[in-house]
Amino acid sequence: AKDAAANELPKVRVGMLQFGTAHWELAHIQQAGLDRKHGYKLELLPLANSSAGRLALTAGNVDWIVGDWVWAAERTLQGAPLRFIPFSTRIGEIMVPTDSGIASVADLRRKRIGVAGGPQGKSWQLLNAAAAKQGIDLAQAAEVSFGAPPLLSRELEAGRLDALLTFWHFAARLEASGQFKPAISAVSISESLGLDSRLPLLGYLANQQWVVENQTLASNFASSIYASKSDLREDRPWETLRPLMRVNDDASFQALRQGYRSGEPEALLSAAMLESANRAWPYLRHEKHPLPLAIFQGVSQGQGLTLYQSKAQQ
Amino acid sequence: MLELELEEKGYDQRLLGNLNLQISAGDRLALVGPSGCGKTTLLNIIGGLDRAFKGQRRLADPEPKIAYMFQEPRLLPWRTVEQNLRMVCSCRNQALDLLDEVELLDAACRYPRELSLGMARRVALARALALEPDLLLLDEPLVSLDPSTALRMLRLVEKLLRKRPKMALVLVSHNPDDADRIGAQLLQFDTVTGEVLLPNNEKTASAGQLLV
Amino acid sequence: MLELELEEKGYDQRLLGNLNLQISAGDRLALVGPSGCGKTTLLNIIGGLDRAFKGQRRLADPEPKIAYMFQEPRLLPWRTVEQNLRMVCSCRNQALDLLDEVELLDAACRYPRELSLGMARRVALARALALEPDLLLLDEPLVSLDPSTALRMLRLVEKLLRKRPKMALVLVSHNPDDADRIGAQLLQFDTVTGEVLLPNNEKTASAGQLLV
Amino acid sequence: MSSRLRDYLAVTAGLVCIWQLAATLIADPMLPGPVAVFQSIVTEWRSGALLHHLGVTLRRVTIAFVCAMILGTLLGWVMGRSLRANRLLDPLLLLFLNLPALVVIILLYVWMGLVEAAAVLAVIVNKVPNVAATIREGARSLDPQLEEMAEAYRFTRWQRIRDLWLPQLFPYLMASMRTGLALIWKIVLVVELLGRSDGVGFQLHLAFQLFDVTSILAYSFSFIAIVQLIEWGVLQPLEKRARRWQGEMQHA
Amino acid sequence: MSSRLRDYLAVTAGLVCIWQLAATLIADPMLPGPVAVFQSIVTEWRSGALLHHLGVTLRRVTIAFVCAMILGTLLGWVMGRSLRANRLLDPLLLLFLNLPALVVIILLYVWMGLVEAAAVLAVIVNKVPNVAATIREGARSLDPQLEEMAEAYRFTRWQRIRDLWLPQLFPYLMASMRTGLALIWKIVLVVELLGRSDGVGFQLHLAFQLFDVTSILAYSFSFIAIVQLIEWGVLQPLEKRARRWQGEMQHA
Ligand SMILES: Nc1ncnc2c1ncn2[C@@H]1O[C@H](COP(=O)(O)OP(=O)(O)OP(=O)(O)O)[C@@H](O)[C@H]1O
Ligand SMILES: Nc1ncnc2c1ncn2[C@@H]1O[C@H](COP(=O)(O)OP(=O)(O)OP(=O)(O)O)[C@@H](O)[C@H]1O
Ligand SMILES: [Mg+2]
Ligand SMILES: [Mg+2]
Repeated sequence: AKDAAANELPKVRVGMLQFGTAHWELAHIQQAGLDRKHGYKLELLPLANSSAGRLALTAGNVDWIVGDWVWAAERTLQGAPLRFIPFSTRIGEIMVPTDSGIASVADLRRKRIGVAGGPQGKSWQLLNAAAAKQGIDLAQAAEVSFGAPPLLSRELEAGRLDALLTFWHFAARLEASGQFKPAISAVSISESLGLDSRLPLLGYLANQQWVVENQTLASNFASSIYASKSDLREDRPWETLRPLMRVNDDASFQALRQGYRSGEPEALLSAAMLESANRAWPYLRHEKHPLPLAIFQGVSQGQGLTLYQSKAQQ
Repeated sequence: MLELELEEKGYDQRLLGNLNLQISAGDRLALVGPSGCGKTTLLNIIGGLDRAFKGQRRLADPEPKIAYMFQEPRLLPWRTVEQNLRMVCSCRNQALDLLDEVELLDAACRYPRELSLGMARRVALARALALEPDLLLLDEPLVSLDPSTALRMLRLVEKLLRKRPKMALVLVSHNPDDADRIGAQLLQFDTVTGEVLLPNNEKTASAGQLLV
Repeated sequence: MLELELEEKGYDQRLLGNLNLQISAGDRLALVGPSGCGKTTLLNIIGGLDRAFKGQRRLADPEPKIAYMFQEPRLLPWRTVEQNLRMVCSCRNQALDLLDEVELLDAACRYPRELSLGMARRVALARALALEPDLLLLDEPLVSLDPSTALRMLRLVEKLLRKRPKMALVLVSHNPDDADRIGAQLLQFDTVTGEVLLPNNEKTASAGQLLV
Repeated sequence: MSSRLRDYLAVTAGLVCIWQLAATLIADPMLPGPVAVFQSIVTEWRSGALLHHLGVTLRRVTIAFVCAMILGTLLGWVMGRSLRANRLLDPLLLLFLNLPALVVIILLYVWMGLVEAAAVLAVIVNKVPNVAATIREGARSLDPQLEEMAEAYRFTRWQRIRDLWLPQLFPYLMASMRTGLALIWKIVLVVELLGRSDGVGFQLHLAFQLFDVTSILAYSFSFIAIVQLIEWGVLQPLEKRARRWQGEMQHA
Repeated sequence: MSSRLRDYLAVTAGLVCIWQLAATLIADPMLPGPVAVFQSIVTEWRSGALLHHLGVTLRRVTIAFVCAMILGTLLGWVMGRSLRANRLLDPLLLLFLNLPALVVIILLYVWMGLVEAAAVLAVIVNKVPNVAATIREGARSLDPQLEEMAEAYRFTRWQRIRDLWLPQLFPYLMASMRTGLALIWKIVLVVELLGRSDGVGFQLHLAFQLFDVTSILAYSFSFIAIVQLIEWGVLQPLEKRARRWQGEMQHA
């Protein structure tokens, strides 16, 4: 009878990376029955990489994916408006060997830097902007190679790179190995650009049309996400999530868990935060168009930007 | 059953021309001429394989069945001798009978690669005969055969001609005896101009009507 | 210049056997036998192309140069007549001279596809002669040619034989006159047992030594 | 056959030994030895994951292969035989031949959604031009003498196909089947990576993100083993039969 | 030639019209019209980016193509001619034929680092088995009569290669060149995507991340235009020359 009831619940389809960080909280929603509690049934579509997620959302096979608001803004400008609800504030980390002397942006000059995510990666753009403020053109001053994150981790381990800007969960694994350390904190880069370091770059993205047409469903989904986030502040649920994290040792496990928690976004996308996003926009995309702030309306229909309350705020 | 008005046929140069040829049931014709004078070309035109000529080719109604034994064996190399015949024969027995008649029953299961040239040519002859045609075109059918085998093959053709007297035959041969035996009218290619086809009417004027 | 001890050669059945053959400079040999008796097979063995037989083949030192005119033309279809000859000739003039001698100078720039069979065979003959060999193997060289062209080609071979009297020749032919003209010793294949090679010693016992 | 099998086993054993030796010497997790890979295959097999993903991929490969071979052969045939058709279709062939797989996949997924049909269609669109380009060369190289013969003896359409054309196209068909199977499976990997939630391509990419070379090799070798079976069970017997007329030496 | 050009232009114009029509009707940023794509090409050209990336990719494609054709032809030849070699190498051929491009690329990058040599080598390793599998079929289909003739007339090695073997392998070579160019360029894209910082593959991926189909098509068509030029300037004249002996109808 319970199954039958669950079957009648409206479905929300979410595309996520099989071993991505979002999978953890989504899996927790399913395991803890948070979806049923919020009146919907969560369906997960595992995807192999972020491009697949973007395709899935565009093709209409999922309702939500995890992505960054820069892409959402671009799609919106291209005429396919999206909505964004914050998922994580974590961006890339610059990792160097523990004995490395690199400690600031200026130290990166004439070094071999690996950059994951390509030249359009958010962290790379911000790093570049920070360097530019100090009068350094990193692309010229350093020897930059782009590549797939696992390959770049390998290059760093093999000593063929002096520093590596990579996604935080790759960075966490590197750090857990004990041979590498973060060199320049993301916070300091953001702050040097006058940005709020708590600005969430990653979030859940949905088509605006879907949000408008499924108003309650969308806000129920958003509520369950944040319920899940607050659950995961406890250690207990993590034990069941551990297989999804594909870690071999406790150090990595704890590093990832810690990394996840530290990335929890501010509950409220305040006006100041939007202002910060607005300021970040030219660094991330050198386009004439202003940032379409409508994406930050999240699941709400109106103008209000107060979308949810995290436990911390209550 | 076939009427050919050939105004001109040539490749770089004019090869054949000004030829009116009527083939009726029972006609026997032998084409004779030096190497490279256009005998095979004419046979191709008669057989309907070569349509790139100036002139007209008209077939009687119902269309006569034409069988053509080429100058090369042209067997399907990936099919056995028997299978090659079966492409044309109506039934297995006919194929085997014919193979027997060209003295190649032993070779029924061989591939063409495993035949001598003379054997392959005999298979090709058998294939032409198998069709039981109204018009039989033979391009040097007895070449590459020893005299006694050649004679037996000629007798085989004669036998078929006796059995089906209404069948017309056009034969290319360099051996005047062959033509004689079959009682064919010689059609000599002019070697001097190299282009005009002349009927050699001294032999038999009865069969075939040739208008130059 | 060549000594062949052939114990046995056969495919499914025994074909040739018990043959001792010595070819010395100036020998002329004509192989005669019914279709499919193994003439080409023997030529292949003599020419060194077929080594799958029981027995021995010994060459004199220095190795004699062997030219082989196959039963089919076997020209390279993607090369013109002249190019086909140039594969073997030392110089362009020799190729053109030979083409002239086989009456095909006009066809020098044609591809084999554009030749009649008789013409292609003459090119193949020219190619064999072009090599200026010590041992010349001709597999039915005059087939598919009209009598007068055939005669001229035979004269061409004779001329070469006169010019190079030390050249040995093995000829396959179904025409006893050809062998006669060249003064070749007939080597008749036994048609009854189909396997033993018998020398026909009545004609000329001088040339060649055949031990059965 | 038994000597062939022996040869095969000897070569394979040799390769495995060299591999194991290299793995032991280098001792790098990036180069797992055959034992580790084999263990991984066993684990995945036991869990049912291997069979599931392999099955899904195989289904896609099979459908795409059959469709692409048929369409490509027809297209290549028409283009090889008709000058006119070739002129009209050549720009299109070149376009699709060189259109990156990615482009086709993206466009089809976007238009049709991430459905199975889009995935298989993307593979077919990628493969057809390859088959066509190969078969076209074959169709241009047919023997005109045999063609005339078939004309003279009024071979039926079916006789021409079976006894005249297929045997002459056979080497081209074999070449495009062998390279085609390989290519299709490679494209299926990309297709699965971009829009499917199962299949070997999906698994390979997951393993890649975790840099789990052992799993990558385990899945790759499982598929290669299947291709080897197809080779033994279908392609080589076919080749042996079809090349019988050429005599012993030819069918390897 | 002029009528060919006319045909080509007509077909291309027709395609462009259909495309423009479809783009106008659908009016989706996922299907940009030819005008938008052309503008994008011009912009990228002006900025120098197009030329730079195209040049880099072309260099990789060229090196890999030449090496793969030479190695693959030799390998296929040996395997087609020698039963023994075929038995020994067949398992290896099958292995490399079906090893996913990803695996080769990853392993080479891991072992050699993200260097140019690794990228090009990865492409070569991916392509050689394809060429070999095609050429092998050609080497098995040689005319034994002509072979005997060459033997009897003691053709030199060079004569055999030039006058006997190459003309017979020609259709197979053409097939593997045409499909090979396409395949190599597709693999180069993946190679560039995973570990290079320039080239068309790298650009395509950037555009893909932004879902910028216009740029994707702009880069793709630029490359296709180059292939079309190679086709006109090299392959078709070559084919015309090499097939001249077959008469008018054959060279299309
Ligand atoms: N495709 C072609 N292109 C150009 N010329 C050709 C072509 N086919 C044949 N010829 C020429 O046409 C002439 C006649 O050829 P055909 O085959 O009809 O001669 P034929 O009388 O049968 O000779 P043979 O007795 O040698 O068989 C020859 O000179 C030949 O070179
Ligand atoms: N590869 C082969 N496999 C099996 N049998 C073969 C093979 N080659 C030839 N034979 C057989 O060997 C015999 C002799 O063939 P060969 O070509 O030597 O005959 P031939 O005397 O030259 O005949 P022809 O006068 O017809 O040219 C034939 O019966 C033929 O069927
Ligand atoms: Mg003729
Ligand atoms: Mg013979």
